[in-house]
Amino acid sequence: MRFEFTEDQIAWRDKIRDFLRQNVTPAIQQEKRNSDPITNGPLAKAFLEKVKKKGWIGIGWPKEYGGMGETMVKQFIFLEEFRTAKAPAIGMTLTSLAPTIMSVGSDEMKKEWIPKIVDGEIELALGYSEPDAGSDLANLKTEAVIDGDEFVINGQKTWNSEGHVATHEFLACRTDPDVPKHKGISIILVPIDYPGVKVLPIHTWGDVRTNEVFFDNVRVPRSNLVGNLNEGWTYAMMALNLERFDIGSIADVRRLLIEVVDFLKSTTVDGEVLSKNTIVRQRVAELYSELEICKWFAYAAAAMIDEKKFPMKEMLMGKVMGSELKAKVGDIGTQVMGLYGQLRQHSKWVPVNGDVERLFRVAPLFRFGGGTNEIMRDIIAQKSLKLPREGAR
Amino acid sequence: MRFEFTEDQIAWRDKIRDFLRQNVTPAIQQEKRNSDPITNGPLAKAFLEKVKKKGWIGIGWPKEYGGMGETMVKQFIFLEEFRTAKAPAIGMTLTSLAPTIMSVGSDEMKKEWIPKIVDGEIELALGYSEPDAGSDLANLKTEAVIDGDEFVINGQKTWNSEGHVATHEFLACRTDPDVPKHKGISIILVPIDYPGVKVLPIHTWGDVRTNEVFFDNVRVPRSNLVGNLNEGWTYAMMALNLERFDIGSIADVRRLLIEVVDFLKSTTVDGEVLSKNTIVRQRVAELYSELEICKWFAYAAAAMIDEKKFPMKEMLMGKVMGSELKAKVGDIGTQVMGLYGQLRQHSKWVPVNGDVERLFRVAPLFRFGGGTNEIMRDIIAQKSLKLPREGAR
Amino acid sequence: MDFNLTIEQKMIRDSAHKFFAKELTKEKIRELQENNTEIEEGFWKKIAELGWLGVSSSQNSSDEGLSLMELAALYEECGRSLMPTVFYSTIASALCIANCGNADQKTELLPAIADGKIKVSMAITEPQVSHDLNYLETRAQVINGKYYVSGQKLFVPNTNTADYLIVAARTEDNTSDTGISLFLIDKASEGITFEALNTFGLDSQSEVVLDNVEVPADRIIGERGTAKNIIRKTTDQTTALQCVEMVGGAKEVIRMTADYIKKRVQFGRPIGSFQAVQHHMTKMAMDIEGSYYTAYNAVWRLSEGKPCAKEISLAKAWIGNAYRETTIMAHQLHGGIGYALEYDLHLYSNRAKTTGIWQGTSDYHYQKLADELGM
Amino acid sequence: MDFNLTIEQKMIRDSAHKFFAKELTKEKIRELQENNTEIEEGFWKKIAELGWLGVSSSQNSSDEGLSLMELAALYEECGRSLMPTVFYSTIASALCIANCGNADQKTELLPAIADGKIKVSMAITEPQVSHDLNYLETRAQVINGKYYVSGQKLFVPNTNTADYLIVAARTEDNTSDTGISLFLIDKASEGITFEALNTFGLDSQSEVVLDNVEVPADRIIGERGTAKNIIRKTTDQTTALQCVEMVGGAKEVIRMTADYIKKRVQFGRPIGSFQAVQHHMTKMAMDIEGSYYTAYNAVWRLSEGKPCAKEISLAKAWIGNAYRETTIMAHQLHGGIGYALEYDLHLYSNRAKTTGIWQGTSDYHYQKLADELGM
Repeated sequence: MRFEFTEDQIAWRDKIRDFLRQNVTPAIQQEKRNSDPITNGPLAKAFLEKVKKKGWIGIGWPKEYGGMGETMVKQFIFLEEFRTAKAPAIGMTLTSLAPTIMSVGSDEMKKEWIPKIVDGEIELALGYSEPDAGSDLANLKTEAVIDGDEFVINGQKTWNSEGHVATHEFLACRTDPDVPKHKGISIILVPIDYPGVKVLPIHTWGDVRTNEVFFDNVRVPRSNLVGNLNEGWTYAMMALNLERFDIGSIADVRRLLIEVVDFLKSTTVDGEVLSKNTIVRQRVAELYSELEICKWFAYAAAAMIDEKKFPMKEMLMGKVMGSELKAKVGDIGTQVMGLYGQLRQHSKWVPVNGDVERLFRVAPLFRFGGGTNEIMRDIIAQKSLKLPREGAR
Repeated sequence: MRFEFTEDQIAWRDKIRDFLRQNVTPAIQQEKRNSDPITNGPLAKAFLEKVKKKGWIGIGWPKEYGGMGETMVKQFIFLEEFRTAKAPAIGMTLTSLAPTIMSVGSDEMKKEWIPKIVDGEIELALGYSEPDAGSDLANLKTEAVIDGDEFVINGQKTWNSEGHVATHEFLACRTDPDVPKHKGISIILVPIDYPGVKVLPIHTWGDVRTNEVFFDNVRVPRSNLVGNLNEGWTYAMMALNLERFDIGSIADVRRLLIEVVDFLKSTTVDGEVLSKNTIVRQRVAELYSELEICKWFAYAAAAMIDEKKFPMKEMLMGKVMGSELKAKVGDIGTQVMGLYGQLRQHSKWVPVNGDVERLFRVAPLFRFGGGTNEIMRDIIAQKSLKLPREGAR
Repeated sequence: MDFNLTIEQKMIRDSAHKFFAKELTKEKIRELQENNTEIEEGFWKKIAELGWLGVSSSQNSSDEGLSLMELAALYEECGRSLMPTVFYSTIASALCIANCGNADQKTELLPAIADGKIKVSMAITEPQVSHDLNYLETRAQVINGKYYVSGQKLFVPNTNTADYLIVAARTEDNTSDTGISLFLIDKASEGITFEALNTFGLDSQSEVVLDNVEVPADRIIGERGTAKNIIRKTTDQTTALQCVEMVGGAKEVIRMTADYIKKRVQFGRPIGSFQAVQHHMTKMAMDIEGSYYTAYNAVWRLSEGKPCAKEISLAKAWIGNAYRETTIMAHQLHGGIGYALEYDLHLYSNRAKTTGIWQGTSDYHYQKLADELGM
Repeated sequence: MDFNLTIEQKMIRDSAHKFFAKELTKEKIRELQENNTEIEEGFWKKIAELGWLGVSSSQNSSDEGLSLMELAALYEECGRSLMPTVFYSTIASALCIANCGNADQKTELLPAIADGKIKVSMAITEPQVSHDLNYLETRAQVINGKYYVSGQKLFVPNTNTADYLIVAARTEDNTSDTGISLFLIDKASEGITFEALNTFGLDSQSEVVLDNVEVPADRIIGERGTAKNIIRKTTDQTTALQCVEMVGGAKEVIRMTADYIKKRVQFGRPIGSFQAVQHHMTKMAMDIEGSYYTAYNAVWRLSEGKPCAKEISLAKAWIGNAYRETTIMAHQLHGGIGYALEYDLHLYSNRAKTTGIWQGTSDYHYQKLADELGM
């Protein structure tokens, strides 16, 4: 056993950390606060250009696609350092969709699309959810009908977070209505600027914009199909697993808790330094403990992937615990601040730049996003503890 | 609204309280600790004789049966005072089974049995659970077949708490195997000393003895049938509701928490009086709060019954919360005692006579007894919040 | 024991329910919150006419003001309908004056508040003072029979709409029980400046700086040096009432969520039929049902003049966590839609966060409760 | 990062698993607990032969004792199989001597313990002292080069089987860091009396009264006045190891419960298929899976000589609650059968309660953790 990084991993972490220290300015962090997390402002874009120049776009990608072919542990270190630094994030297109295309796309598709993705010329939006297909994703109804060399797409997606910034939808469509639900789904890359695509905003509590996207007889070349026809469910799950991993990372939350502690140490109310209040100390210690445990789920999962094991249990537990921790740290983190905890971002007196209260408002998303935690818990019980499935849902 | 007893109720409470102060000696309490809660020792028996002389056996019973015809609130006050005083309890025969017989039994049965029950000549054991019929009580298989003027009974009961002290079983039997499960059950009073009845002990973690009871061709007169044939399910539910009410009462636990506080106030460890430790204070305040809330559920239920409303929600919530509180007070109550909390009854140094640790060991029973809390929660959701039943269990 | 509202209380509750359904739409609330708009005069006039701005000037009053229990019935509906907080800060100020103002002040101010002609708010807390007035730094100096108040107040509600502020200031330089006084200060006085805070609940709160603000001696509420008692008494009342408000809000969240999960179908069945979902709902219902009794019990004991420190802290500790946790779980059960600004849930989540902290967090009140238990 | 046990650690774990399955049946455990029987010599001899009673006498040792990580692998199986606590108290004493005993003591005592010839236990806590030795009242007076120890010790484990006790006593009458010393006292010494306590865990604990017990000066463990350091170091080790033991016990409870609910049929289906039941199980599994990492991390950091106060307190705080809550929920999922003495569950519930308190409750460790976080 070894519960610390190897020297090589530490060197890698320090390299990233140095880079971030030099390049993540308070101005970049503030720009991020002023927008929704998906829309990158000019400072974030410039920053991500630098990241690309470092060759860090595809750390886990095979070298043939310009990646570094690195281990999952190193990818995870990279992710955690970025979060800890409150740096602009490398989008899902690069972290989970491009790898899916690399793994299942045709040679032509890879040759055509991957370089453009790397260049940032193509950005993908995750087109899964529909009004009647949330948890029950396989129930999706957006249909793609083959007409000659084209798919003709009709339907509606919702909670389409990247719809307003992406160039294409990574769209899950029904391509065979006559087979069991999971078996008639395909993934098609759909340019958002094509005729018949309409993007309408949904504004959310967490200040994040998401979208409804409508498809009205949108015609797309058949070559935009990802992998094989009717195997889209498998690909979607592949990408989703990577997303769950992502949700399980709570490095940013750990950083916030430390900032909360700093606030508590420097604030006196009713004659007592807040960090000396026994109950406050207890609450912080409890949160800290959960954050540590959650970290182990993620590290264990990463290490297992590098050992060619599939860490289902570890990833799901990390997803459930991590997502619920976000709400807890947002909630209890503001609670221990007393009256200061009811301030919102952009208020003169708000502690920790409002990042804690914002976390509370963003947190719900992670609990139902990437699969509701209720379903995650079912799966843990059934797959990891081998409890019978019958009638469970 | 009125969140306190009326003057009349207070007078009633004080009358009981006075009686208990004079008659519940430490010796009686100690005798109770030395036996399982169902077996009454000589001191308890003598005490209960006095209670009977006061006319307090059937406070809620109609006056024609020697009862006082009193309100449910007054009955509940009586129950709470007895619990608070750690007095020997009036058994289930009197509190829930006799009232069921009074309400549904034939005139002959009432005339014959009720006086004997009052005299203590007859004590009933609750014969419901079977190895394959716990939560799913309607699945019970013990059968009673009519043969002339008799029932012939075969089968097995388990978790039969009163089997070793009672004279008769209040036995739920299948009398019609060809109708839906709930509709083929009858309640029969079966003398335990009849040939073919065998009682074997099961000893439990909470020091409570319970039993397995076997019925091998036991022949019982048909007149021992309670109410109508095949309507036993309704009667069982009637008695069970009264039992749940009982479980929802946490007056004894409230008393224990106060005794815990006394211990904490008088004990210094590591230079600190335990009751001055902020976390200990927090834990106690949290428990106290839950106990208060649980109390309101019970009072509200009692008051509603007196208003001829059926307080299903209140009773179920009281049952769920009260039973879980028992485990919590036993658990956290010992936790806050530090090393003293790991002592068991009859140890020289054990706090509060070991009543707190004992509570922890007895507590599991109440959570699954009287219907598991999982099922109670289903019912609250379905009946009180009107959520759909389909596939819920 | 009697857990039923009286006919009068029910009438108030029912008329409030109807009034809010018509006059206090969610669109209006959004508009108020998003643009920091003042509540319209017409609305205020109507609630004055309904008699909701009048509080009893004494406990055994024969006047027409609302009793605490009537206020409670009203507050429950306010919570359900997300009444703008200017109502609460106005009632708090009225209670404060009714509790301890002198006869002139009561005669002058209470009818004016009741008629909707003036609004008053309370400015007590400071950057370093939430509960313990011994640490108060705002000072009032007396020169030639006039007071001059200087200091910094934080988290002062509804200064934008208030005509007067009741300001706590130190009149003795020690921590005696008689060192602090309350001043009724005209908002237009020279030397007062305001800076709005951006709050989680999107309610109106401000920083208030007082720089040598001149106040006539007869503007001391009650007697000089009695602020601690007055504030304690008023805070007891407003805390207990706030608990009922929170119960009302939480009940509405449960109703909203139950409605949604009955209709939302996934995997071919309403998600409300899943056992895990039902158990979440049962927890929410139990928490709030329990809160209901403890909250009304606190108000009832206050109104009966019985000891109630324990009951108020218990009620606030419990509902303080329960309301917020109910909204958190409601978000989970709603999935995406509950997260959308166009849906109403987040309005309650915001209020739950604010009220969980306002008048003391749950942890603060658990410690107060432990005090009351003699620990 | 590497979360796999080494081959050596796995070998120990596997051989322990096999050994316990054969030699430490639940019948034997019941017999030991119910009748307060001493563990049989044969069993003790076998574990001595397996090398489980030998601990490394120094960190970079080439001796044959077990390293901390090997002990951890063993402790996990001990927890699973409910190893009688005489094993833990013996290892604790051996660690104490190995940590800080002088060369003579190590040479004399460690092989004797390792060979199973003697058993030693530690007598530190007193009626008013659980963690803070500054409040210790047991005193050792020196007269003519000999020490005379008097005082009252409480919660001393396994005095019935121990040959020697390591007793903490005050050698200076102040609260300096050098005021307390450890004495190795022969149990048969004159002036010692024992009274057995009845414990929740049905393990052996006693009150020990020392009345002017004579101890030669060379029976001070390590140096005079070094007890605080020695105990701190030893407690770190035994606490971290105990966390792994608790993980082992909790895992067994989960296994036992999962087995039962797969077989138990109600309403025509295994109760393990109900969603509420599955979610209970998932909670238990997550709590214990998390405990596993934190517990091994604590031992690992200790064995690597890295700072680990934070990690030990975190591990103990977490598993301290998690093990107990797992048994409580296991009782609920088992219904009646789990409550019957004939079933094994309660044996774990007993141990969970004891270990939740032993070496500090969760709340105690959360506060220590807060210290470590600089609060």
